[in-house]
Amino acid sequence: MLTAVGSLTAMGVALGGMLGVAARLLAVEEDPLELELQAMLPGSQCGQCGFVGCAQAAVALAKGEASVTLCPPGGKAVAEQLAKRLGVTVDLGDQAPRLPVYAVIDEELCIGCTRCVKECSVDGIIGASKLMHTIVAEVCHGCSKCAQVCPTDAIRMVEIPLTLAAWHWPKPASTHTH
Amino acid sequence: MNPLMKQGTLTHAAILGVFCLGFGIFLGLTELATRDAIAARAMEDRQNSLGQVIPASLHDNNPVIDNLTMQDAEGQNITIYRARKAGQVTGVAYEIHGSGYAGHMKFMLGVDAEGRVLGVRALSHKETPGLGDKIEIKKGDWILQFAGLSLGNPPAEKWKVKKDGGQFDQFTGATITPRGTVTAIRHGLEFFAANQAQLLEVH
Amino acid sequence: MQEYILLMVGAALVNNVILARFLGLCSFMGVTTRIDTAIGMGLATTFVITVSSMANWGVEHYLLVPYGLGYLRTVTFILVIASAVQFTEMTVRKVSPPLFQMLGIYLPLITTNCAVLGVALLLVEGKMTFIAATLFAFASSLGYSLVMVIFAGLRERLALAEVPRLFAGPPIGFIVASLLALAFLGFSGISTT
Amino acid sequence: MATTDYGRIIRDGLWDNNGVLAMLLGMCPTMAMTTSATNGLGMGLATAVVMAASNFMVAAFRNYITREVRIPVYILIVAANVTFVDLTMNAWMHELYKVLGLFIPLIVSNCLPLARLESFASKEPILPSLMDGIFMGLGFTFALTLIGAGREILGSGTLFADASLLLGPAFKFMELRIMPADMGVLMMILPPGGFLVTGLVVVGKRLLDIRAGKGIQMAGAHSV
Amino acid sequence: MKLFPIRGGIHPEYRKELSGERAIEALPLPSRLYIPLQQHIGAPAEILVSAGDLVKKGQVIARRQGPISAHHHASTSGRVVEVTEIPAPHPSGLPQPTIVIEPDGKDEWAALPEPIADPFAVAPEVIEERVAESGIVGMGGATFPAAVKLHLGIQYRIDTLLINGAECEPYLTCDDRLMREHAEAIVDGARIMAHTLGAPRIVVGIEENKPQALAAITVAANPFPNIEVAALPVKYPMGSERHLTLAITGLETPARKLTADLGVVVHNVATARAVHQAVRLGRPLIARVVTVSGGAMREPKNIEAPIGARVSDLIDFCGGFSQRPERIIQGGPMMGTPLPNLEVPVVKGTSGILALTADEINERPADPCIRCGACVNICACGLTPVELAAHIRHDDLEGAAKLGLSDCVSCGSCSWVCPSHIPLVHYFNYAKGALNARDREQRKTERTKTLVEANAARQERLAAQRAAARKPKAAPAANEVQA
Amino acid sequence: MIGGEATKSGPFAHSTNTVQQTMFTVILALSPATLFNLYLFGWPSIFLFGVTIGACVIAEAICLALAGRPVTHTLSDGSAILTGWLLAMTLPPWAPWWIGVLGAVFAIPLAKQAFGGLGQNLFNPAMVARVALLVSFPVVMTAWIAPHPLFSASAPGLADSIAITFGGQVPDGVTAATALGYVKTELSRGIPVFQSLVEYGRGTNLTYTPDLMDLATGYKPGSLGETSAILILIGGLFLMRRRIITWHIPVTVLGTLFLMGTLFNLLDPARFAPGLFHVISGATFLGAFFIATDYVTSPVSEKGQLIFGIGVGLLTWVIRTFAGYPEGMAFAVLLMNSLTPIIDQYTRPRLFGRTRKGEPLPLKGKA
Ligand SMILES: Cc1cc2nc3c(=O)[nH]c(=O)nc-3n(C[C@H](O)[C@H](O)[C@H](O)COP(=O)(O)O)c2cc1C
Ligand SMILES: Cc1cc2nc3c(=O)[nH]c(=O)nc-3n(C[C@H](O)[C@H](O)[C@H](O)COP(=O)(O)O)c2cc1C
Ligand SMILES: Cc1cc2nc3c(=O)[nH]c(=O)nc-3n(C[C@H](O)[C@H](O)[C@H](O)COP(=O)(O)O)c2cc1C
Ligand SMILES: Cc1cc2nc3c(=O)[nH]c(=O)nc-3n(C[C@H](O)[C@H](O)[C@H](O)CO)c2cc1C
Ligand code: SF4
Ligand code: SF4
Ligand code: SF4
Ligand code: SF4
Ligand code: FES
Repeated sequence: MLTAVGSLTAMGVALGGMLGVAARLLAVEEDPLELELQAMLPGSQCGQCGFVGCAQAAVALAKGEASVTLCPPGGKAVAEQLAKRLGVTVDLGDQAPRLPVYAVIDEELCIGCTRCVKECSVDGIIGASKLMHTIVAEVCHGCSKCAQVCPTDAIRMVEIPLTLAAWHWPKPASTHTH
Repeated sequence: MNPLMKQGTLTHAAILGVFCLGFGIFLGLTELATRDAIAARAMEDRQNSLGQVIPASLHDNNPVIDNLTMQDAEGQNITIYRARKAGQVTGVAYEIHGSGYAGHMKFMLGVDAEGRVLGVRALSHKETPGLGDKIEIKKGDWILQFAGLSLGNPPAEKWKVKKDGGQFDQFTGATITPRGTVTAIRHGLEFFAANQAQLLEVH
Repeated sequence: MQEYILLMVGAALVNNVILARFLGLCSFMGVTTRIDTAIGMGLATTFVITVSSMANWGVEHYLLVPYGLGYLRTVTFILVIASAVQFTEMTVRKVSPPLFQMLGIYLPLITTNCAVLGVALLLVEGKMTFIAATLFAFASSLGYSLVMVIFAGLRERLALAEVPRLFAGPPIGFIVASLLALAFLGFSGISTT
Repeated sequence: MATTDYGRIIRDGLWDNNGVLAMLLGMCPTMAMTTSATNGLGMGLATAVVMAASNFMVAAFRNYITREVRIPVYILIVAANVTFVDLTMNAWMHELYKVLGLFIPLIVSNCLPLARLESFASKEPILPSLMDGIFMGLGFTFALTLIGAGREILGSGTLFADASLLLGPAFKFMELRIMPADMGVLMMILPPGGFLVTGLVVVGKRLLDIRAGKGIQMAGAHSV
Repeated sequence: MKLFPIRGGIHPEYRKELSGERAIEALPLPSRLYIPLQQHIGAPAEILVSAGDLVKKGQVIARRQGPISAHHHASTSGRVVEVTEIPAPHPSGLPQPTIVIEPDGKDEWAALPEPIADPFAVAPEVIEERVAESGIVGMGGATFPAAVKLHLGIQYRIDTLLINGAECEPYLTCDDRLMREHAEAIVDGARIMAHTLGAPRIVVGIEENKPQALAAITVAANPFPNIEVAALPVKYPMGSERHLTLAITGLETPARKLTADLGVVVHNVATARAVHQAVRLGRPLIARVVTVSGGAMREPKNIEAPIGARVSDLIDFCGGFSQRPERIIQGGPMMGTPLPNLEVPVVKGTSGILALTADEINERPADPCIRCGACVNICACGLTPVELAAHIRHDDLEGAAKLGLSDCVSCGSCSWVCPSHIPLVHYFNYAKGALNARDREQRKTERTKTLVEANAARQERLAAQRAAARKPKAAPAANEVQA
Repeated sequence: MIGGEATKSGPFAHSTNTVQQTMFTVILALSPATLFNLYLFGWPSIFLFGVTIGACVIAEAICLALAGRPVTHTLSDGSAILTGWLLAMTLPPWAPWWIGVLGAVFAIPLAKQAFGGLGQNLFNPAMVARVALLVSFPVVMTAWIAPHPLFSASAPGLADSIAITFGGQVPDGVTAATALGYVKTELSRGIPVFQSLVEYGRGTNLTYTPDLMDLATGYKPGSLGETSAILILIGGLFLMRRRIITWHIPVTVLGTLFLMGTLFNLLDPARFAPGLFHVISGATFLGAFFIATDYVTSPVSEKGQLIFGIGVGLLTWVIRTFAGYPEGMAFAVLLMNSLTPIIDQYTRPRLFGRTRKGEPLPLKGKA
């Protein structure tokens, strides 16, 4: 009985000590996951995901509180990247593909208020105060923030047309029916 | 080194140590409480298995305690349990081994002073359920046919399964297990024959 | 020599830890979605099983048996295993960071892998010598790794098959394991003594 | 959890989040001890006792256990409880003890108790933890008995054979013979049958869940 | 000549006899010509004419833009009716800017550049320039601007020019006819190209099933000791650039490298003839030989058609359909693409127009893959199509990419051989396209990110400046605190 | 399609191969051996053969219907018939009807349809069924009988045959050991292999004795698929000619088995049977030509098939020689099936222009 208690206690102390040492030696720094995730997001801080910006979105993602499909500007590419990093699977097939859009300013309606210019995080809107503004279609990433602030609703979001270069074959229908 | 670290280490060691101490005591007490019961169970197990191969009428001692250790033909230690009545050794029991289809088989063999089988029981085996496990008393009375037989009865060339020209039935579709069993019993009896004097010797 | 070979074949194939003895099944069902992972888990487990079985052999023969502490076997063995795992983790991290990268994540899983404790208990039951015990432990864990890797290969292909929804995931995994165990029954009857 | 939903704990343990059928934990005893319904029942009950006691203890001590040593302490607690069960069964339920043999000690590394300690008992108060231990344990027992029954019926044609050894002579009535002797599909009590019947039972659970409109949960891609 | 084996390959039903014995006929001038701005790999050409302009035959109407692009010329004289968007000869049927010319029937040549009297005496750059001015693109299928490829002689040491007369696609006989009827022009074009590339050796590779072409080229090449003719075993896809190079030189082109890295440049026979015409006659590429064939075609023919003629014009010239075609495709049956309609024009890369019957296509609903391994054994690129398709079906495009999706030349052999009729190549085409789209999206995201950063940096700078402007005195104080 | 966007990419030419044609060619190749054996074992074997195939087809139909997939189209691919056919060829010819039915249950729902049907299964369905039956009913599954050719004096009548197949009443004295089984049991009691081989040939201790001529023609006890090696071989060569199978698997299976047998037989003829004996007995030929070659469960690349064949040969020899079962072909096939995905992964062909590791080839000596 005494040997039993003694030897067990001794082992416990030894093991506890070892673990204590181990815990110290092997302490891991803060999880760099958030930073990594943040790097994957577009960084336009547009807020479409429902978070204040990309950093918060990354925090939520890291905690598993947000879906990898949260970021509309990032689209499928970002969702897949996130999914891969987080080791989750997403069925992007079911997700209705959000057609890429860009913003167009109706020249008739624009009063040159420059509010949209300040909204645009990619400097995609050109034009001086009081003059008509235009949007560089190649640069616009379709966040639609400018459209939201435009006082005359001069900004429309337009689908990017499909070109020969962008077209590709659709996925063949599955041979299995279940 | 960092004092914090030392403290942490000690804390952890202490926590685990305390738990070990606590559970050590807990288990020690449990063991104390169950020790006798477990020993009694172990004794019962032994007696049970011996009881099946040595009829109670043959002895007035406790064969489990009345044992001696000998070496068999291969030099392995075997424990011999002896049944005595009025001081005379009336029978002995010991473990015998055989190899079956799926490996090692262990039996307890009881032999009376004349070298006749008192009884055989399988103690452990890995034979296939439904096939080879018919050597168990629970699954059939095949094993009972050995009672009363001895080395000369049947004659040595009949101490085989029928398939090998002997007198013992094999099970349908499973010859290996009975063959191993028959061989093991025969070897057991040969051991008795070789060591009869020593086995029956009264101290 | 021959008896050692038979012992090892028996431990690895005939009485395979996973398919015949039913040990380590949680990791078998859990960490076999990819071959690399299964290889990692196999390596880590092989190491831990071998080392901790050696240690436990010592504990059994120099502590438990001499002092009649058989009833503490479970407790001491599992403590030894936990420390072996921790120890492995520390040494591997120190000695070979790349290896740690590969094995590190599996180590915590191994403490609760029945195969480790199971093999140690089998050793005690079998009353083996130190060498036999070490070989047995090593061969058992090789058998474990082999089946892990095979199963992972099968599951990688399964992931590309059109398994009906009702069976997808664990059920088909069990069925595959069942058929694998069926195939391994072919080794039964190989005499290992 | 402000108010504890005991109904939830019970439902989770017995069915929804069943340790074997949904979480795929504790697979080793599930396979090894289900050659008959009686064995499954016995193993399940032994595990349930250990789980209840361990959950209770961990919940009671949870504030004194630091993160670093929690796994060893949990294991120690489980191991101690297992040894307790082992000794008492050996002493007072000897027949069953002989059947369950090697697998009593292995409750220690059965992933299920440890998983519940990690994910439930280390966070919740004593009473819910105890309940969780009991009902997870009973759910485990249920699953093992079910699988055992399936294997036993198919494999040897009986049901609850030797139940009286486990539960006492009063339960002799449970011992049924479903098919004539020698009609069993031997494979079912061999290792392949263990995996097969478990797989089919999981499919059965899915079918019931679908019928109840719950849909398939794809659980069990990982352990612990 | 010693040849080297290539892995895999198939032997489809060739059906070259349908049009093989029909000499090349010129297409009567159609009522309208539709000349798209993009008939080649690279940037679309820049338009030089507008509606109402009168153009002459051979006049440049669209100019190349950027390093990889090609001129386009008026195929006949007439008036530009409009510049509009019409469906491209492309499976998507997407509209594409196209110049529509109404021929005036006079077929009057514009002022052509002077023929180069002795091309072997001029600098390679001169030839390159002429080829570029003539709008020549590779006519073997890839439509890569030929001048760019001729420029390779500057960067690499080229020792062999391979002239690709394999024509391994079933049905097609345009190269065969060209070689039979214009062997000398081809040999001359090849010599000019070899000179331009600085290649001492020329090998013309022709599959053995074209004995007359082999004979014709052998005769034409006879005077030139540096030209060899290789009779290639009949095996699809022998005509693929890399496989041809392997078969003839024994050199295997490393992935992501060009055959030029091995000192080999491959050109099609029609390209050689076009070069001959441009150099010796000053004529730009305004017409090409098209095989019009297929079981549903009443009268299969080899037609020399002006670029811009509509497919329906060619079909009418062949007497229309003899039965309802299951599909009309452009190119050969193995690598060709379905046409969106019959009003699309013939372009520089159109080698064939095939009207195929259901029996010829022999397409069936896909069955599950039985893992027969046929696709693996016949893939000339060493791919495992069965695995690739499985990954793609499960949306694991990266997995497919890892298995070498990008190395697939879309030869179609695997789909052809598959007993389960799984549309393997369709899976690969889809996956390649989807991966490209993903890359484009990724690049856009990257660019957006840099722009956002630039914007943020500017905002910060502005804010700092404003702050500095507002309280110039606070600034030193802040500095002090920091110090 | 003329007009509008095209929905299907090329190629627009396809070979005439179909799954259906493949399967029925295999069936054709099996027919000579099957007919001979049905003649050899008479009505009971014909009944069992019919029951087994029928059960497989019905099982497949039920599974397809439950899965909501086209029943007639998929059934017509012939794979279920082939599975049933091959299973029937590996059963003891006079086994009771329920063996065939239960076999179908193992083969089709369990080993095939649970995985998603044709092409998706990881293990050979017929072999899964055979092994499951063997393990579950070792007695029934090892009850071989001596040949009782149709219309011969010893052949059971129709009524007796019905009693045999549907009543399970096999008359006494008709069973006979197969050569493999005989050698194995004799060895287990210490009779050297060469001696038992001679005894088997002479018929000592046996109710039925095939002479050498019988062994060659297949007039001997065994399953439908194992007696006549010659007819199986002819079928196999026919399949090779029709390019349904290639030489890789059959040759390596036979070769490895022969080599192992010969080698060890030279070392110790008392313990190990000769190579030729291994090759001509048991299911060697059926396994090598028809079972190990099953596309679905063997590697796709030729190199993989070589490894697979060597593995099957080796494991068959190991199991026959050391393990409890006299015949190891079925187990060997299943074991190698389990390795197929891994073999496939490591035997992919080298990509054109790349090294084995997938890196682009280095440019040699050119600038
Ligand atoms: C799954 C399986 C289990 C077996 N188990 C046993 C067994 O427990 N005992 C045995 O003697 N033979 C066993 N056998 C061996 C065979 O039944 C073997 O053919 C038989 O023993 C040979 O003897 P026979 O002459 O009676 O057929 C087993 C075979 C199989 C397939
Ligand atoms: C400088 C240079 C770069 C080229 N780059 C490519 C390329 O990136 N992709 C490509 O398909 N062809 C490229 N080519 C053209 C190839 O050499 C070849 O003509 C073309 O791939 C068509 O071959 P195919 O029809 O066999 O695919 C390039 C040619 C030159 C001269
Ligand atoms: C599968 C395949 C088959 C091809 N077959 C031919 C062919 O038969 N004849 C040919 O000229 N080009 C063929 N090509 C195109 C050649 O690879 C290469 O692009 C062409 O010969 C280069 O010549 P060009 O630039 O003059 O067109 C084939 C390409 C591929 C991918
Ligand atoms: C050459 C060849 C051999 C085959 N062998 C088998 C076999 O051994 N067992 C079987 O169940 N099916 C066999 N099949 C049929 C088919 O592949 C089988 O039903 C699939 O395994 C079911 O997915 C074979 C088919 C072919 C073409
Ligand atoms: S939607 Fe995307 S880009 Fe916009 S803030 Fe959220 S994460 Fe950033
Ligand atoms: S939508 Fe407007 S604000 Fe957003 S990127 Fe485009 S132009 Fe800028
Ligand atoms: S050819 Fe078709 S059926 Fe055969 S392996 Fe390839 S994809 Fe599968
Ligand atoms: S299409 Fe691609 S994968 Fe198919 S055979 Fe040709 S190169 Fe190979
Ligand atoms: S119970 Fe989980 S590994 Fe054994």
